[in-house]
Amino acid sequence: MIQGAVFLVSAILMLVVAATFIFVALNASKKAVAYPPLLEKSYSMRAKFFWVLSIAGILILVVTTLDLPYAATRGDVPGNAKLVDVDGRQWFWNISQTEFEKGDVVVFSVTASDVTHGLGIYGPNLRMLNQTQAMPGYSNALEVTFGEPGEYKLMCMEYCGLAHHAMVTAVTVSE
Amino acid sequence: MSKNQRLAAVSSGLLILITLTPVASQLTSTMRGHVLLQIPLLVAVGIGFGRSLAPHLVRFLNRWNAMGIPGILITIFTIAFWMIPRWIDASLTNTSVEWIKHSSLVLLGGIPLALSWERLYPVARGAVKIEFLSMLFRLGWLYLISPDRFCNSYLLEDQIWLGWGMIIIGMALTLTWLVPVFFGEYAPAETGHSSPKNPNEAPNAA
Amino acid sequence: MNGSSTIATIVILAIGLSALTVGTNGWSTWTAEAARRQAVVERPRPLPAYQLLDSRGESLTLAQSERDLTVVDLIYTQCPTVCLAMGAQFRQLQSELATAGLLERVELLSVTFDPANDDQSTLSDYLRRFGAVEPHWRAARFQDNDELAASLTDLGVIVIPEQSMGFVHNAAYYLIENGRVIEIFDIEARTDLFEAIRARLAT
Amino acid sequence: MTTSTPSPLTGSARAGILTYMGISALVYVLMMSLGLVMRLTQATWLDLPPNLFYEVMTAHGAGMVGISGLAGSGVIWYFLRRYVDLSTGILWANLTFFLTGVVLILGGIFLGGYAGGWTFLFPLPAKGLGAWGVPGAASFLIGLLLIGVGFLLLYLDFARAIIAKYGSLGNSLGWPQLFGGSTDESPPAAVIAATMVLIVNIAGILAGAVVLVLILVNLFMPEFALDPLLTKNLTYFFGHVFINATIYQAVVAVYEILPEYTKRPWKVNKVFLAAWTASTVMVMAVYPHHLLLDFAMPTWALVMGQIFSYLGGFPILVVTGWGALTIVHRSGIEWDMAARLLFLSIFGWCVGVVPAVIDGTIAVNQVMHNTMWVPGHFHMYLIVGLVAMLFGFMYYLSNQSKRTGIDKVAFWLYLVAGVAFSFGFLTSGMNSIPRRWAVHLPEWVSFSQSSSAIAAVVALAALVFALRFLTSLKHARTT
Repeated sequence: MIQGAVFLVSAILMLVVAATFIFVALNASKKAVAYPPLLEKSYSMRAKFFWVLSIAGILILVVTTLDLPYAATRGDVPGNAKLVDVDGRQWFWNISQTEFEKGDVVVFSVTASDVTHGLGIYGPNLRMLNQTQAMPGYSNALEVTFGEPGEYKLMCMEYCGLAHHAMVTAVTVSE
Repeated sequence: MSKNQRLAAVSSGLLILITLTPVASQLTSTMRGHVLLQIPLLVAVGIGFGRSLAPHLVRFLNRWNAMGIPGILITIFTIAFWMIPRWIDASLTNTSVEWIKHSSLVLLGGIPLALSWERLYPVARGAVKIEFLSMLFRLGWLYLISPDRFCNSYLLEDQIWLGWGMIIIGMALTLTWLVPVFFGEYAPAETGHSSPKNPNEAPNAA
Repeated sequence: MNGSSTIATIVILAIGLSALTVGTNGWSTWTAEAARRQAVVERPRPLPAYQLLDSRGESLTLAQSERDLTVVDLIYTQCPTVCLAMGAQFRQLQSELATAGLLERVELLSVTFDPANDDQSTLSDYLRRFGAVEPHWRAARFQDNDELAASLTDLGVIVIPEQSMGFVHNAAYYLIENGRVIEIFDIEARTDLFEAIRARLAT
Repeated sequence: MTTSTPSPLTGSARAGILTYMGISALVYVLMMSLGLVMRLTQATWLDLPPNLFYEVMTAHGAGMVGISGLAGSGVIWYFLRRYVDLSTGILWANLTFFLTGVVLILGGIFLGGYAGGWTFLFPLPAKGLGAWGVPGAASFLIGLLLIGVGFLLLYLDFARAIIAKYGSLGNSLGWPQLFGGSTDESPPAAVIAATMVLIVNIAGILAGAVVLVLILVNLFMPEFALDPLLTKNLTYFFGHVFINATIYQAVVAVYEILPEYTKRPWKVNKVFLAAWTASTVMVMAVYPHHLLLDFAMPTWALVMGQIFSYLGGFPILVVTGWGALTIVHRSGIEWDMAARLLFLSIFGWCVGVVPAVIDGTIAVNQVMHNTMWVPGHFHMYLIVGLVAMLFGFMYYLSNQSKRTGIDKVAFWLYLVAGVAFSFGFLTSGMNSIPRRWAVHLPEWVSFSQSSSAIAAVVALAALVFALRFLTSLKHARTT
């Protein structure tokens, strides 16, 4: 599950930052050493740090942008996909189809009629599978594969007024 | 002919050209010509007159124009008034409104601007510039999205032209004003509040 | 800031804000079109007794009508855009009035401002095209071009000749009572117009 | 040219800075309490109706962003005046506009019922559906406009003063040293930071002024239908720049105070100059990372959003974070309250960047954005970063930096609870809990319950900091 991995990676990186700060904090009030040699050493370490960060950044950037979620919106819809219209309104969803079968590839064509909403699709385990913005005058195509049977919730992810939190509906996926 | 007289003569010539000759109807035949050329030219004529006023008159007016604030307010109100579509339309169908427009843009738009700009505190000058830019962007955007014609005398297509014109002029002005701020080399001031005279703050800039 | 400049600033602010307030009728009227409509509501405008000729050759004037109310729209029959919409709206209005039993009391009048092209038979075609029920809905033309021009100016209508589209004009419905324009409606505001007619005839 | 010549901080300038910081301290505690109220509601321990919850949410957001702007500008004004000749009148004018704006905003929210969020996402302000009408929304938007006018005057005064001394903004960003091979001494860090901030904030305020007025026009004349996506671009440009600039102002306190404590200079070298020039561009270019879910945006703009999100981390981590670590390491620094909080703040900034950069990755954004992950990132960055920085500056300013027992306790509570509170959001985000929901699903309530308890500790610690500052104003520095 991507959320768990994201959390883990973040936590590790944050721990690395924390460890560095704790190390320096513990050593800070020790007897002062001369600054220029320390600075020189620090600068050379920083140069290495910079390169590590740059190369890692570029690699991650390339890998993560190889597959962007915008293809369906640009017209590249998989041939077997079921097309479903979703229209967000204060405060409910209009969906053209609510019954699906396991393994269905669904492309939601998402728009809104009044204000900006956000459509988040949640799996039976209440984890988000995918989301997009629902905006008046625009249509975003959101591709989701229903891998397992159960109830999938559609929730509003963009604040849209007083019943924003009640803007929840469900579709069912059968075996 | 002194410099002042020359300036006054040039301004008078320009005024005659844009109000009394066939150029006048040419300028107002389109909305873009009306708003982006005729109105600024009338203000420019006023700036020309304002800069050629006799020194003793300027001294007298300055007593009523501390830090240029009253003067710039007159200019702002005058220009704001002539941005109201209703009165742009009226100046085309009603000759007396037309003459009021011409004279007020020269006398209340341009002249106070010339007399006040240099006297404004630099912060106020900057604020006027920023507000002027945002006015161009706001009006330009409104003209582009308006479902109706603002002026009965002009076509919707013309209005869209004007919208783009305002936005492009706004961007060009932004760049024009930014370049000297970033790359200019103003003599550093020796002390205190004697702010240096900046080339980007010439009175005709607004 | 010295005293005289402070006074000047206050006076300028007062005059400037007043000018903007008055110039927009209290921040409400930004366009000439809005001003024209508001002025009519405040001061109903009498119409001169110019002679018009309708599609059947009968003469009439805007100043006089046998009916309680007259609704006028200005058209030209070759219009590709807005007049088509107005024609369709007029047809709707006609059927709404008929349903409400008010058609006998209201005259619908389409007046052309293009008499060069719109003669009697063209106007008949126009009425037929939109399913006009005569004599409730009539179409007419000015006989005198100067009178047409004067009327347009009087009503605040500005017609701009335009190459591809023929003419562009500020289209609207004029509600006339006793020879005076009492209200002007946007062409999208048919429902408002109908409600206004019903309210007037109810009293 | 760059020597520090601290003119004494006296009279109305001193009163001005103390007022800025005093108001900020109070408002932070107040806004934290509003945050606590929201968490308690989500925890079902407080029975707040949704309309009130969303009003509180709007006030919390607008209040935090606004007061961070005010406090940040107070910090940078205090240090910038050591190098250039600032106008005290403008300092007060900004405060006047600010407070007037606050009155209108609070009136719009709590009298007018406006609960459209501080981001006033078009066309929501016009569509309250009975909860609020035109007056509430208009009052809120006009309040924001007034606050923008005040800040505009302040930043124009920065520009005036800096240009008067350095000749141009290029010079005050150190471009001759960076690009032109000039060997003159670079401008001091405070001047460089002030230049960056005035550039991005004037641009942001210009965008905000355009979009706010047009939303107002739309409120009164709905026939002017703005394009929601274009409006969103401008709104996020304005909002992102403004909230980001707060910490770029406050960080000057770190640049100025840590060298004083460690007796080591914070060198302005080419890397430092390059980092700040790059930040100037990136802070303005990075906002599309708020729009990664707007598939209708051009793909290149969205990919640029991810690229700039990544790049944006560099100057902070490589220059400011690394610099702070270096200057403090083995310096024999005395860990008084100011030093502690400032050091903590740099940690908070660096650590808050991590979840932000990760959310800026399109693939992650798909499942993490608009969940609690996002408030997780910015609460880390604001509580442990910015607000710690500001309280550190307040301890320094009030000359009460020697720590007492209660200070010590408050510091550790603030640190631990601040980090834990932010992690509460991050774990909620991992569990896909949406942000900005007045009522949570039963499965989610336990997260809010633990967070509520922790939030109370954060607010309590901040209250100690605030009271310590407010009760010692008369001892405040005069330089």
